[in-house]
This record gives sequence, C-alpha cells and structure tokens, in this order.
Amino acid sequence: MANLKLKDVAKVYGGQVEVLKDIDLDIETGELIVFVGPSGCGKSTLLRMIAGLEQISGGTLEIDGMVVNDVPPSERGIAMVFQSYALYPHMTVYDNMAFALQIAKKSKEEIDRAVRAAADKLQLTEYLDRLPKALSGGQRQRVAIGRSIVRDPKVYLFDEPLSNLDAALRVATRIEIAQLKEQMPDSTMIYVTHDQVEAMTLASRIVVLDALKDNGYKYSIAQVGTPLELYETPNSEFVARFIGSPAMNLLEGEIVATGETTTLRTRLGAGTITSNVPSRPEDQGAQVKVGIRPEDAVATDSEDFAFSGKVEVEERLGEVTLLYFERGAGQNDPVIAKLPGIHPGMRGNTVKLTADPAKVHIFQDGTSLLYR
Amino acid sequence: MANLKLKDVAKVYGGQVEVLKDIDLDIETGELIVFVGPSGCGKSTLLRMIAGLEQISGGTLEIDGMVVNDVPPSERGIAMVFQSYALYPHMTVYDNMAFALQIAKKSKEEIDRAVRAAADKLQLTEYLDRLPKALSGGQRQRVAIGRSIVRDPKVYLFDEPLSNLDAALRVATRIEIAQLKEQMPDSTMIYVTHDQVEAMTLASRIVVLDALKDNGYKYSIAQVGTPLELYETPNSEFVARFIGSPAMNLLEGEIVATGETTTLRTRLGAGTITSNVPSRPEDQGAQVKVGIRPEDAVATDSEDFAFSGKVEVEERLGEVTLLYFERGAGQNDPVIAKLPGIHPGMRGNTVKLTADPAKVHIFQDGTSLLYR
Amino acid sequence: GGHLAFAPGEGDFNWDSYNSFAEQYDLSGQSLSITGPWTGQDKDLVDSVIAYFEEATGAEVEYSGSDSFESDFVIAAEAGNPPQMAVFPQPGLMADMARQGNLVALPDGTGDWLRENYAAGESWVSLGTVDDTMYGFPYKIDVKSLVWYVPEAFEEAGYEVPETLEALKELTDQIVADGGTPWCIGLGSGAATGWPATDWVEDMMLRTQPPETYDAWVANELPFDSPEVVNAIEEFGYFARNDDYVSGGAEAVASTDFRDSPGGLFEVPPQCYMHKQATFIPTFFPEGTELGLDVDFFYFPAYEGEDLGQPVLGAGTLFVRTEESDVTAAFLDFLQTPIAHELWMAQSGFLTPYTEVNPDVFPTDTQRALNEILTNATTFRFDGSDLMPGEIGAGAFWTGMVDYVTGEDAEAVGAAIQERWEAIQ
Amino acid sequence: MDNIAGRKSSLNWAVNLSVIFLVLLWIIPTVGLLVSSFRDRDQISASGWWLAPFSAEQAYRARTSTEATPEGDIFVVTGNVFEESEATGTLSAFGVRSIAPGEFTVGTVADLGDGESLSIAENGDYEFRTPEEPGRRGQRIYFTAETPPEFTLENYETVLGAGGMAQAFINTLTVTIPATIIPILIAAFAAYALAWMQFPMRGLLIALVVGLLVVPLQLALVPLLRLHTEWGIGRSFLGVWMAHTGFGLPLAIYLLRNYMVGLPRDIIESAKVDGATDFQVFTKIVLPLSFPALASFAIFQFLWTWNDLLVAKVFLPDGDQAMVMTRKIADDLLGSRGGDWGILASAAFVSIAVPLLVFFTMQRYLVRGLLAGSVK
Amino acid sequence: MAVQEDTQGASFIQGQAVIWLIGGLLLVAAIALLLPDVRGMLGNSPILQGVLTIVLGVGGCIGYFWASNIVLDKVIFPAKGANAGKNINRANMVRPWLFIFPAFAALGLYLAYPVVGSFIRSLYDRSGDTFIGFGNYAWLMQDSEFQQAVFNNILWALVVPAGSTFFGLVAAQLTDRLSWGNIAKSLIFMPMAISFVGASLIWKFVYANDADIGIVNAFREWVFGADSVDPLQVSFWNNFFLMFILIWIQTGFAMVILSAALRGIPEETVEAAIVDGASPLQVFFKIKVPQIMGTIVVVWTTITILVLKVFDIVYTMTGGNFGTQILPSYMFEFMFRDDGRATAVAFVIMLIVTPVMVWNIIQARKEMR
Ligand SMILES: Nc1ncnc2c1ncn2[C@@H]1O[C@H](COP(=O)(O)OP(=O)(O)OP(=O)(O)O)[C@@H](O)[C@H]1O
Ligand SMILES: Nc1ncnc2c1ncn2[C@@H]1O[C@H](COP(=O)(O)OP(=O)(O)OP(=O)(O)O)[C@@H](O)[C@H]1O
Ligand SMILES: [Mg+2]
Ligand SMILES: [Mg+2]
Repeated sequence: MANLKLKDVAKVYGGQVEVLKDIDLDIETGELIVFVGPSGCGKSTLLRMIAGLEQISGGTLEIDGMVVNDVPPSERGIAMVFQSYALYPHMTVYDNMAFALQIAKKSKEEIDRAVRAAADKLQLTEYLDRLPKALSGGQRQRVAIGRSIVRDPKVYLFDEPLSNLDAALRVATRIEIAQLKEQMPDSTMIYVTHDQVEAMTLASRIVVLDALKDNGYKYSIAQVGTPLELYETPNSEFVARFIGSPAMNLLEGEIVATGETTTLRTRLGAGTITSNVPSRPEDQGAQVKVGIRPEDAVATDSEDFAFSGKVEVEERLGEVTLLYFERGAGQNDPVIAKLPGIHPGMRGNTVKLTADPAKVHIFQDGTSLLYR
Repeated sequence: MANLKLKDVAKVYGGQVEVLKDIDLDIETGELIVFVGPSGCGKSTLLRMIAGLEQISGGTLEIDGMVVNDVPPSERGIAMVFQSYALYPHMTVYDNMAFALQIAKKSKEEIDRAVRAAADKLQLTEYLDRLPKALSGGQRQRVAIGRSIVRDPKVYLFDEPLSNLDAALRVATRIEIAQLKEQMPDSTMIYVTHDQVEAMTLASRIVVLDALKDNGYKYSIAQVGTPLELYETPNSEFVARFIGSPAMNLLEGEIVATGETTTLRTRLGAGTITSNVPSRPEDQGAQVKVGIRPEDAVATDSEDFAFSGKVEVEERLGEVTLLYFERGAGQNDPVIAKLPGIHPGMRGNTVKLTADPAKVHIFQDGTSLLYR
Repeated sequence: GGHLAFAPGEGDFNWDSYNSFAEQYDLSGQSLSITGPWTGQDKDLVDSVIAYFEEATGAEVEYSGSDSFESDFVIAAEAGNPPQMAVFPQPGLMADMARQGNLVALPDGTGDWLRENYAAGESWVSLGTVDDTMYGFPYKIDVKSLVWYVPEAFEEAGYEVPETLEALKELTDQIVADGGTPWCIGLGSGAATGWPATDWVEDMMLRTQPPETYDAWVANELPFDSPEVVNAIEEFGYFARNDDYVSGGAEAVASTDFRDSPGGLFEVPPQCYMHKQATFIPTFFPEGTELGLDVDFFYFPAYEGEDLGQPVLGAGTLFVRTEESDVTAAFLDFLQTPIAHELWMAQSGFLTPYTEVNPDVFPTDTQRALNEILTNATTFRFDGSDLMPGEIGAGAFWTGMVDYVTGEDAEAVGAAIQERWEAIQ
Repeated sequence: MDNIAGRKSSLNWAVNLSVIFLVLLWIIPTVGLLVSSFRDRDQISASGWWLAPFSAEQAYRARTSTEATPEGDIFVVTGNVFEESEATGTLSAFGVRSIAPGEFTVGTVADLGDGESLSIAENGDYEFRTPEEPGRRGQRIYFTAETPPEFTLENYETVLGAGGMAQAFINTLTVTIPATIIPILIAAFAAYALAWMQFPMRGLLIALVVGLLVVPLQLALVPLLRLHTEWGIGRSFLGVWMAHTGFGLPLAIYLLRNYMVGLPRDIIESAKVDGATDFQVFTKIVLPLSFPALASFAIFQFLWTWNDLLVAKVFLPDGDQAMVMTRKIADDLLGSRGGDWGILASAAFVSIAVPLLVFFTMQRYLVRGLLAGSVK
Repeated sequence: MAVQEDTQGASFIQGQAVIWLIGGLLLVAAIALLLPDVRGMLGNSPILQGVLTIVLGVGGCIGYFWASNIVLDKVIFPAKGANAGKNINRANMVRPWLFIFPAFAALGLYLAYPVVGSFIRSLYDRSGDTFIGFGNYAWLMQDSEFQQAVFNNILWALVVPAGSTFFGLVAAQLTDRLSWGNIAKSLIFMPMAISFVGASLIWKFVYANDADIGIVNAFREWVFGADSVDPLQVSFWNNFFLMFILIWIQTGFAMVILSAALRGIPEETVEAAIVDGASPLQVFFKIKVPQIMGTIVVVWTTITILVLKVFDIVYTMTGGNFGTQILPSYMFEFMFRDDGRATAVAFVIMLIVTPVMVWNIIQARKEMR
C-alpha cells in the first residue's frame, strides 16, 4: 500500500567503506521487487536502510512521498523477514506473531483475530502454542512471514528468507509466497535472494546490483526489469551471466556482417552464426563476445557451428543432460550445453554447437549491443 | 580402496526407537554411492554407523572383508565431511588439514607435502594461513574436503556437504567433487544428500531409503540402482516421486488393455494413454496410478489426453515454464507440467496433457508393475 | 533492661552504694550505646551489670560486643558515628584514638578517685592517661602471671608447686626425667597468632629486670634488641624451644591454638602438666571442669636470685567515652560504685583492684585467691604489648615471636621489631 | 557422541574413577566438618572424625564419691564409674594414676598402699576401701572403656538457640535479596546499553568497567561510610544494599555484557522493526533471553553477599537489630567459643544451608540452550 | 545431550522460575517460623519489615527505569506532533545514558571515587597531614615482608586461577557425560556456598598438626608412619597449601561457567576430530579447550581478581606468619593505623592486576571487530 522512492541513495560504513552509491529506484505500490547481485554487493545493506536499521549515508528514501531518512524503524510501517528468521526463542508462535501488535497496544481481541487469521493463511494454527525450537525449518519460516503479515504493513522486506531451507521446502515455500502476494495485491514487497529460480518466479521486477566500473568495491544498480526482460535482453555481460543457470556461455568473436541482424564468427567455431541483434555499419570487424545460453545451444552436424569441443563432463539429470566442454588452454570456465532428454555416453565425443539467431546475444566491452 | 558390506544392519536408539532395519548393501571399491531419502529417515545415522560414530545395534559392517562393528572410528580408515563442515574454528586452514596427520605423528615434511598437494588440488593454497571464519562458504567446504583428502582414507563419507552453499557455489563444488572422484578412481565414497541434482550427477549408484510398509517409523532400503535406472524404472511410487524434480505426477487410473504394452484410462482424462510397461491379462480393470514426469508431459490438442486442467500458477524460468494445475476438489498436490522454452500468458488457460508411451509409469499399491 | 541477677538488698553486696547512686540520677528517656570486646557469656555478664544501671537511672543502654571490636570502633569513628562509650582492651589503641580526637576526657577528679580507691592506683591512672589527659577508666582486670595445673596429676607424680623460678625449672626437668611432658604452650590465634608469647616475654622481663627497665622497654627507650630484652626472649625460649619441654614439640607451639592448648592438661594420660595463661582461660577448659577441684593455678614464680619481689603482669579493659553528656558521666559514676564491681565478681571471671569491694561475694576461694594475687602484688605491670603502638604490640611483636619459636634467632627477631618500631616514629 | 563404536569400557571406568576421586577430594574436608559438627568438643580432640562411626577405646577419669560407709576402721565407698564420668560403653581396664590408666584388669583388686584398695567390676561398680574418711576430693579412678560411637545435636542447639539467631537470619535475607536483585537489575540495563546501543564513549566505558573490577574493597570502605554518614543514610540496610550494589556491579556488568553481546543481532533488530523501543527490546527480548546468565550471576552474587562479613560489619549498625548471620557467628559465637570446633562446625553448616538450597534449585537454569530455534 | 535441555520450553522455564522463587520464599519463611524465637517476634513482625524493605528497595530500582523511560518518551520528547521523528531520535540519543546512569553513578561513587581519594591518601604520611610524595611506596619497597608478600601474591595470582580453571575444566568435562554428573557437580560446587571463614575452619581441621584431628597427618601416619607435621609451617610449600583452599572454593565457579561453554561447542567438530584419530585427551586439549578460550579468559580473569582481593584465608589460617604473607593481609596490618601505607599497598595490588586488565581490554576489542 505504499510506493518507495530511492534517490541517489548511498551507504558508507564507518566514514570510509563505501558500499553502495547512486541507487535510484522507484517502486510502485503492489510491486514485488527482487534484489539480486553477487555476495557482498550490499543487498542486505540496502534492505536494512529501507527498514531503518542502517543509517542512510547519502540521498533520500521516500515512502509514500515522505522522506523517512530519519524515521526510526518502528515508525516506517514496514515489516521485515530475516534470513535467520529471528524468531523470539522464548515466545510461542502465537506470541511471536502477536508481539508487534502488543507493542502497538492493540486490543486483545484485535490481536487474536489478526494472529489467527494469519496462522490460518499459513497453516500454522495447530502450532500456535509451540516454541520456535519445536518447529521444523519450513514452519519457522512461515512463522517469520506470519509475524510480518499480522501487522499489515505498507512494505514487506524479505532478506533471503528461503536460503536456509532444503530444496523441497524451498519450492513449497516459494509457491506460498507467490500465492500470498497474490492475496495481497496492494502490498509492496522487496525481496533479496541468491536463488535464480526464486528471482525469476517471484519478481515483478528484478534489480541487479553490480560493482561500479571504476571501483570494484562500490556497487550500484546494473539493470532493472522484469525477469523475462533480464533473461532475454540483458544489458551487460554481467547481467547475462548472472541471470540463468548454468550461466550463459560467452565466446570470443568478431562481427563479420552488420545490419538488422548481425553475423558473427567465433574464435572456436567454424563458419558463422547469426544473431537477431541489429548492428551498425561501423561495428564491422569489432571484437565482441557472443552469448549463448546453455539451454539455447543446439548440437549440429553442419560445418557451420559456433563452437566445437570434446565433452569433458557429462551430467545426466534425467530430464536434461549437461555437457561440459573445455574451452581451451588457460581458460577456466567451461562451455556448457544443456540438451533436453537423456544422452548417454557422450563423454569424450566431440560435439559442435550452434544456436537460434533469436537467442544469440552480443556484448561489446561488457555491454550489450542492444543497449548502447 | 576398499569395499564395504552391510549385512542386516539395524539401529535402535536408546533401546527403543528403531530407526533403521534390514540394511543390506554391498559397496564395491571405487563406487560413489549416494544415499537419499526423506528427512529423518536415517541417512546420517547410517553414515555415522559406517564412520563408527554411532554404535551398530544389529547386523555387521565389513570393510575389506573385516568385521569392524567394534573398531573405533580412528582405526577404520575413513574420512568424513560433515554437513556443517565442522572445521576447527581455532586452527588455520593449514592446521585444519594437517590435524589428522599430526595426530598420526607423521613427519613434518610428509604433512607439509600432503597438505600442499591437497590445497593445490582444491585451489586453497592462498588461504592456508586463514582461519575458517575468514573464508566464504564454498571455501570452507573445500577445506572440509581437503581435510579428508590429506589422510588418503579408504572410504570417504559425505553428509550433505553442499547443503549450506548457495546455488552457484553448489554447482561449482559439485563439479569439483565429481572431478575429485575421477582423480581418485580407487577410493570409495558414500554421499548423503537431499538434492536431486547432486544425487543424479554424482552417483554411480543411488540408495533410496524409505519407511517400511508395516511401520512408518522404521526405515530400510527402497531401491538401489544407477541414477538412470531409478529415474527411468523406479520400483515404487515412493522412488518415482522422490527422484526427479518437480516430482512425478501420479494420476489415478484403470488398466483397460493388457499385453506387451498397457493401455490405461485416467480419472481426469478423456481417452486413453499407452505405456510401454507390460502387463498380465489378470490386470485387466485393475485400479492403478499412472505416473508421468512433469518434463515428460506434453501438451496436446487431441481428444486423447491423460489429464486436462486449468493452469493455476505459471512459473517462467526462462529456459522452461512450469505449469501448475489444480487436481480437483480436496486434492492438494498439483499436477505439474514442465514445458521447454517460454510460454507467456498461459495462466487461466485449460491445457490437455499426454505423454510418450516410453515414459509412462504404472504403479499398483505403490509398487511398479515392472518390479512385481 | 534485663532482669536483675540479684535481688537488691540481699547478700553481701554494698547495696547502699547502689541506692545512693539511684537517688542521685534520673535519666529516663535517655539512651546510651556501648561497644566492647565482650561477646557470648561475657556479654551476658556485662548486660547483667548494666541492668542495674538502667534500673537505677531509667536510661536505656545498648551494649554490643564484637570479636573484632577494635576495627569496628575505628571504622565507626572514622565514619563519624561512634558509640557513646566503648570498652578498650588495649591502651595503645585508646591512645591512638584519643590523639585523633575521637575520645572525650573523663570528668575531672577521676584520677584522684582512682589513686585513692584502686590498689596501686597510680599505675592505673597512668594507664588511662594520654598526654596528661585521662581518657580511660579501668574496669575488669585480668591477671596474667598464672600457671594452671591439675592438682591430682601433681599428687600422683609427687610434684610440689614451685615457689621460685629456679624450682619451676627444676620441676620441668624432673617431669622430663619421669617421662612426661611439662608444658602445653600454644600461640595460635588466627590473625593474632603469637600474642600468648608476648605475655611470656613480659613476665620474663619483670622477672629478670627491675620494673623501670620494663617501663623503658615498653616506651621503646630501651631498644627491642637490647641484651635485656633478648635475654627475656631467650628465657621464654628456654621453655618453648625445647622439644622435650612442650607437648607436641617446639614446632607445635606456633600452630596450636591457644584455646586448644590447655586441653593437654586434662587428657589421660596427661599430655602436659602445666600451662601458663591468664585468668580468662578456664572458659576453654573441658566442660564440667571445676576450678579448685579438677584444676588449679599457682603464681608464676620469680627468680629467687634476682630479688625483684613478686611482680604481677596483668591486663584489663578501659571504659572511654566519645561524648560529654549526663548519661556518660552517670555511667562513669556508676563504675565507681562498689556494687558495679561486686555484681560481676559474684558471677564469674571478674577481678578488680577496687579496695572498697567486699571479697566475700566471690563465689569460690579460687577467685578470691586470684584477686589476692592482684592486691598483694609488689609490682604490678600492665601487659606491655597492649601499651606499645599497634604495629608493634599487635603486629611485629606477635609475628616476631612466631618467627622466634619457629627457629629464628632472638637477637635477629628483636632487631627486626626494633627496626619496625623506629620506622613508625 | 555417546555411542562411539569401540570406545573402551576401561576409559569409562577411568572417567568414573577420576570423578569419584575428584568428588571425594572435594567433599572430604566438608564431610569432616559435618561429622565434627555432631560431636562434642572433647570427642573432636580425642579422635579423628573418620573414626567417629567406630567404637573406640578411650581413657577416662572419674572420682569416687565422697559418701563413705564406715566398716570397722575403714571406710567403704561404692558407686559406679559410669555415673561419675561422661563415659559409656564397656570397661576394659582401670588404674589410679593418670599416666597408667589401664594398670589393672577388671575384677582385680588394686592395692593403692596406705591401706587403700580399689576394685572395679565389669559393669563399672567400684568399691574403694580407705582407712581415712574421704574429704571434698574423692579418689581419682582412671579407666579405659570401649565407647560406642556417639553423636549429638547439642552444637546445633547451641548455634540455633543463640539469642537473636532468628532475627539474624531474617536480617541476612533482608540484606541479600535486594543486594542480589538490585545490582543485577542495574547491571543488566548497563550491560544492554554497552552491548547493543550506539553512543559515544562506549568503548571507554567498557574499559572502565574492566578496570574497576580490581579495586580492592577494603580501600573503599571508610570513605564510603563517611559519605553515607554525610548523606544521612548512616549505617543502615539502605547503605548496605548500595554498597553491595556498587561492589558487585563491575563483575555483573562484565559477565552480563559478555553474554548479551553473543545474542543474535537479528532478533533484536527484528523486535525494533516490530516497533519496540529500546526499553521494550530490553525488557521483552533481551532480559528473558539472558536468563541463564542472570541466574548464574544471581547465584554468585547471592553467595557472596550471604557470606560477606566485611561489608555488613561496616555498613550495618551494631546491635542485634541489624546483625547478620555471618557477623553473629563470627563475632558473637566464635568470639567467645573460639576453641569449640563443634560449635564452629555447626555454625558453618547453619550458614551454608540457604546458599546450598538456592544453588540446588537454581542449578538447572545455569545451562544454555535457550537460544536453540531462533536461528537455524 | 542438547536434546535433553531443549525439551523444556522457555516460558515453561520462566514459569518454573517464578514457582521456584515463590516456593523458595515460602520455604525460607517456614524455616524461619520453626526457629523458636520467631513466633514471639511476629508481634513487631521483623519478617513483615524485611519484606517491606525488600519490596521498597527492589521496587524503587525498577521504578527508576520504568518511570524515567516514560518521562523521556511521553513528556520530554513525545513521539507526537510535528517533530515526532526528531523527538524519537533525540529520545534514542538520551536513552543509553538513562540505562547506564545508575550503574556508572554507583561505579563512580563506590569505586572510582574511593580509588582517587585513596591514591591521594597514599601520598600522605601516617597521620594524614604531611605530604610525602611516594614516600610510602619507597618505604614498602625496602620492607622485606612487603617483598615477600608481593612474591607470594604473584604466586597466588598465577597458581590459583590456573588451578581453579584447570580443575573446573576437568570437572566440567568429566562429569558431562556421567549419569551422576549433576550430583558430582553439585558436590564440587558446594565449597562455593561456604564462607571464607567457614572454609578456613574446614581446612584447619584438614591441616591440623595432630594425627587425631587432621586428616593429612593421619594419612601420613597411616601410609608412611611419619610423625605429624604442621603443613602450614612447611616453608614455601605452605603457600600452596593455602592456595589449594581457594582453588577448592573457586573450582565450582569455574566448573559451572565452563560446563555451559563446553556444551556450546559444536559436536561435529569433536566428531570430526575423533574420525581424524584424535584420542580423548587430544580431543579435549586440541579441540575443545581452544574453542572455549574466550570463556576461559573470563573465568580466569574473575578468579585472578578475586585472588587479589581475598585476604580471609591467609588472615585466619596463618595470620601471614611462616612466610605466607600476601598483600591484602599485609595491608590489614596497616589498616586503621597507617592509612597512608595501607592505601599504598592497595595500589600495588591494583598494579599487579593491570596486565590482566589490559589483556582483557585487548580481548574485548578483538571481539568487537
Ligand atoms: N558494519 C560494517 N562495516 C563495514 N563494512 C560492512 C559492515 N557491514 C557490512 N559491510 C560490508 O558491506 C558490504 C555489503 O554487505 P551486505 O551484507 O549488504 O551484502 P549482501 O549483498 O547482503 O551479501 P550476501 O549476499 O552475502 O548476504 C560487504 O562487503 C560487507 O563487507
Ligand atoms: N539420539 C537419538 N535418539 C533417538 N532418536 C534419534 C537420535 N538421533 C537421531 N534420532 C532419530 O533417528 C532418525 C534418523 O535421524 P537421521 O539424522 O539419521 O536422519 P536423516 O535421514 O539424516 O535426516 P536429515 O535428512 O534431516 O538429515 C530421526 O527420526 C531422528 O529423530
Ligand atoms: Mg545479505
Ligand atoms: Mg542428516
């Protein structure tokens, strides 16, 4: 029920360590924004600044048009779910959820109503009398979420809420959160995660944080967009590799023909590969990186391939098979192809790969040709 | 460098709580065995019994033909990597790795050589002087592995070694373990995990643990086999649902034609679906479950479909799209289909699904028709 | 006020003095606080005396006793709220307190009264006087020059009570020759370990030197390491440092608690035959021990050859006041009535040099005899260590004696104490 | 962990034995005192406490009665030695000289010379024949007897029956309870501020607390008492509480801060986001979570104040109205009975009864484990 | 083992605590009632007075914190009106001072002020009138008894914390897995409940120079047939016999705290070491002890500080004789007689602890980083 506006927000720790810089972001009411970025890039810091747990070193933060830089956490109308749950270990589930309302001096009945409603929604009713330590991880997570729901806050903040859960629970809880968001279309949510799938499935928009070019230790926003925008049209190598798993393969190449579509020749390939990305005449001959997602790579028999290599490792996941190719002397990260279905005995074979022109990305100096 | 033989192994806690029963398993030298099973089924317990950290309550455990039930952990020639790493927080990486050798009173040079070799292999050389708390999760994990390598043990035991890592690290470390295994073809490894992908990619054979039919709290081995065997020909509903993610859809149905292939009609479908699983004449009319993996489900326009439903949730992961269907009143777990590529705007549509006969599984009373 | 132990008018008491005192004072509504070293049974006894004061004057008196009275009083004085009156067992500390201005002089004429009414009055006056002002009123005296023994043990072995120090030494050797142990000596007393030895040394000083030398020693005009003093220490060592002479051997002397020490007299067979200690010691005899019957004492004799008469060493307590008021004056007046002495005499453990009291009130002959030692003394000297400055008399002297009995040289000990003494001057 | 395979049972034995040894080493002194507290003074000095449960042969002395029946020219005195002495048990030998208490065997007639003779029967009946009429002192008889073990409650009666003991007990509680609670309360607030609140000079103040840990108490007594007198508090319960609070604070702050710093930051921040003020965070979150640390310190502070003598002596007025137990025992009981080990022993046991009770009831809270479940 | 403790809920624990507290008070009251003269005194009811004073004392203290917070939040900086946000911030700047005020007021008054006052006093002579600079210190330096006291005291400060921590650690570790461990712990803790005077008494018995009273001598006689000696007069070693008394008392303290710390060690690290082939001793010294080093420091510090303050044991056992003098009891020789020297000794004591303090402050700094 609120919109947030971050203007030029920066964070400097202890007067010296600059962590975040130039963060500009408008978040509309009802959005679910996901922050992603490498570990240590300041995602949690940003969230904590929004919550008021961390002083904002520069710029302004507005909630519903009011600058709240100096408003303490308790007055900002936000709720936060911590990575570690941060349940109050000495209180029952009920009391954990009721705590904020009790602090706010709500009436007994009102508290009871709110807590029971939330417990119901999260299927926690039968655990209301338990202490957190008697709950499983997933249940604890739900209590943490329940604790934020009862307050009916303007903004929800989630800091990697699922990272401590095992795979199965993670999937289940992720879907619960998605449904929860749907039930509360007006609430604004900000969500930090490391997990690709979470980011892709939950976000209305994803914010990717990355180190600023000039200084490896200051971070800012690299790209903002819907999940599919980021997946399909990343604005930089960084975003391209960050979104999607396994990461996009980047092959060194050269533009051989420009125009509406671009034709490229890669260093490790024979023949050419075409991309739907347009290019300008002056790009002719430019050294670029050609990006192909593993799942977009297709094996080919033709002599026109973008990459050819020996399969070093083969991972058969049942549904798909991952092939790892060595890229050649001195280069560490393998080229990966993800082929649907089961392909036994590929190991040691030499395979040639190419891709659909619609799915070939081009980056020059780290930036996508689409965005320059 | 060793083979293990478990005969009738059982575990009873405190004289009362029976956890494991009738565990029979032969592990050959050089295998990498993965234990999977629901949480609390006793995977860790089994591993700890092999390590000697837990007394064996019944049956015998042989290592290299010698019964070791009463041999203390230190003399079994095993190394164990714990889920929580269990690094010694007060020792540097070097000392962590050297500890076992120092205990064994190896010479200084020998220790140094072994530690540096392992560090090299795991790219830890530059961290040797750090304390564990100054390492990232993945590095810690590698130290834990390094600690086991230096001892050059006969058997390696891994208890969910990757569960605390984030997704990207998990993939990377998984690959490292696979390569490690390859460098040491003679070492026997036993690996516990919750993670599908790990199990599928690493295992030479997977051991699935499940509750015994008669008693929900005692666990035993449900099926042993290579990953693909388990994926393609699970012997029970349990294994079928356990291997593969999202889990296999099970639809209630009836056998309408028997023979080399079996024809089935599902409750929620129209028309029939064929499976390559053979059946006997007396199966005619039997009530069975028809199993179709989400990734095997194909959308169809024909009137001959196994399932039809409205898409409730749509998750677009970029490379694939997951569709969640409600199964109908009172039934909680959705039917899921995983379609390759991006399919926007499917939500609310009614979709009909069917599958390739080679990929249709049939279960009667929980057991696959293949294995009865 | 408690109940009165003896009904007024009955017995041999000087009830007249009580009655006239009672007529003189009416202090109803006033209160008086006194602190002192008497605890347990002694506290009951002093309370029983105070009860008569309360009865006579109507004032409320609260006496509280403490084992560590000295430091308690100092703390209270430093903090500015000392009790109105206090009972000092050590003139040395009293002098310190008086010089610091914590005490108030006694009413004029007290000195004259003492000279008139106390045996050897002048020595009592000088005891209570600091820098020409009289602060302390002596009340309740202990005699220290006593040797305790079990008469039957002497009878059975055929020993006689020695009349001279020479004879005592002979007897000591005699007992050893008979296979017995003559002495029980114990210096242990927790933090005050060593003090019983100071009594020995003082008695020896009085038996080897004229009283003037004793006085000079106490005033440090005669240094502690002078031959006279060293000799006295060695006289003590003659008994205490001889493994054959003391029960448990010389090593036991320093560690045996002075309260446990007399126990050896009463064991069967006896662990020792003699024990030198002051009048208070019967409190620590085994239960049911009857004075005069089961145990007796004799005067610690003097050298026949020295011709120094019959010196007596004693100790006693001094009443002081910290404020000048009717009630304190009245109480001091009360202490000058015979009845205040007789009441305690009639119970136990009380000796007094007051000549006006009626010795008939003593319950036993033994106590009467004790009092006679006091009144017959040709020389009476107050316990020297109590007169010395605290660091010496209740510090260096004690520890020095412990060092001496555990083997150190008398001269070295004396020199160390003297050095300490000089350091505080 | 408890189930390591192949763990040698000899190791278990070793552990059990060493703990038994340690425990024995630790309790033997106390047991000695306990046993002694049930013996009287003479028993204590006669034989070791470890011999108390056994019967012992011991020498006694008795005195014949002074009432004699003339029988011809001699006087006959009869009686029973057990009645004339405190001895019990069975007689084994007798004598008439202290140095040889077992000179004669029971039943024989001992010739004492001078026409006197003495015989004693097994049951203690004696017959003493003498040509002279006995005076005030009867004839000494020494004898040895096998005495069965004997215990007495007398010491406890003496200690508990001492005037004002009950008042002292209540006074002690009046001193200790607030002197335990107040410093903990004050220290808890300060520890929270030092651990979790941001303000200038925080590090300096922490250092100061550590520094003040070492101030010797004795140093502070007199100046403080003077201060109290100036303020008009004088020597009173209020004064003693304040003093204990002041002296107990550095350690309380030191221990509690060390514990509170270890609480998970997320929980505290979570409460702040939930709208709690610092005061509420402290009372509703930190205080309950610090319960184990509070309990530990409470026990220690209680023990210290309960056993304290010095502070009570200085800051409480003299007299029974404010006499605490330690003081009652040290000054009142021990002063006059310094040598009576039986009384001392029972006094010591009387004074440790309550601390032990407190320890045993609070002991279960001394363990950690409350935080499980707040984090994964 | 964690399982057992975790079965109790926290609120259950608190509920229990309240019940125990009330129960304890009732029990105490009951005991009090059994004493003969309490019943008589109920007339002027000292119990009632006691309870009243307790309630007033504790209540007053709680009241301060509660009321001052209310005043701060509602009156001085109300979180209402135009500058609510600012007010809240201001209130939050003031609040820490509110929290630490009573503690630091008390510390300043009861510890810092006397320290400063005493230091000044230590520069004056016996009477307190004449300034003599460091004269008292100079005198101390040349006094042989002082030198011995310093030497002994340093010995105490090294041996007692080491001994108590060592025994406490061993006791905590060994009793941890025993079925009767809790009983053993309680017994080892018991001396903590005994006052120093009581403890001295107990040990006087043990050390008595008489094979019929002192168990040490009885043991010597029984085993070696040796004559009884006075352990407190065996020069040099008698110091250790006295130190053992304090070790005996303080081991319980160390044990309780260290036992809690030992339980906090992640079990996996121990298991990992076992698999690595470490023997139980190696596990203990190489794995467990280093991990609880922080707690050991706290325990060590606490006991060191206690050692340097305690004089009772030496004072009552030997009175400082036989070469057992330590500074606090040495100080007592001067106390109330020559306060200049007494305070000077006190400062020497504080000087000895300084390294421990510095070490602690450094440790705390590290922790904060
Ligand atoms: N108190 C602090 N002082 C100095 N630097 C800090 C402080 N807290 C965090 N940092 C630094 O700020 C950076 C951002 O930290 P933050 O926790 O926000 O990262 P993150 O993106 O949430 O990482 P992760 O994904 O690992 O949770 C890190 O490099 C960290 O080292
Ligand atoms: N000491 C114990 N006493 C009684 N039961 C125990 C004990 N330790 C484990 N169990 C039980 O044994 C079962 C197996 O535990 P185990 O840790 O082996 O499971 P797991 O398969 O490793 O589970 P997860 O996947 O969650 O790690 C659990 O049900 C657990 O409750
Ligand atoms: Mg983070
Ligand atoms: Mg497990």
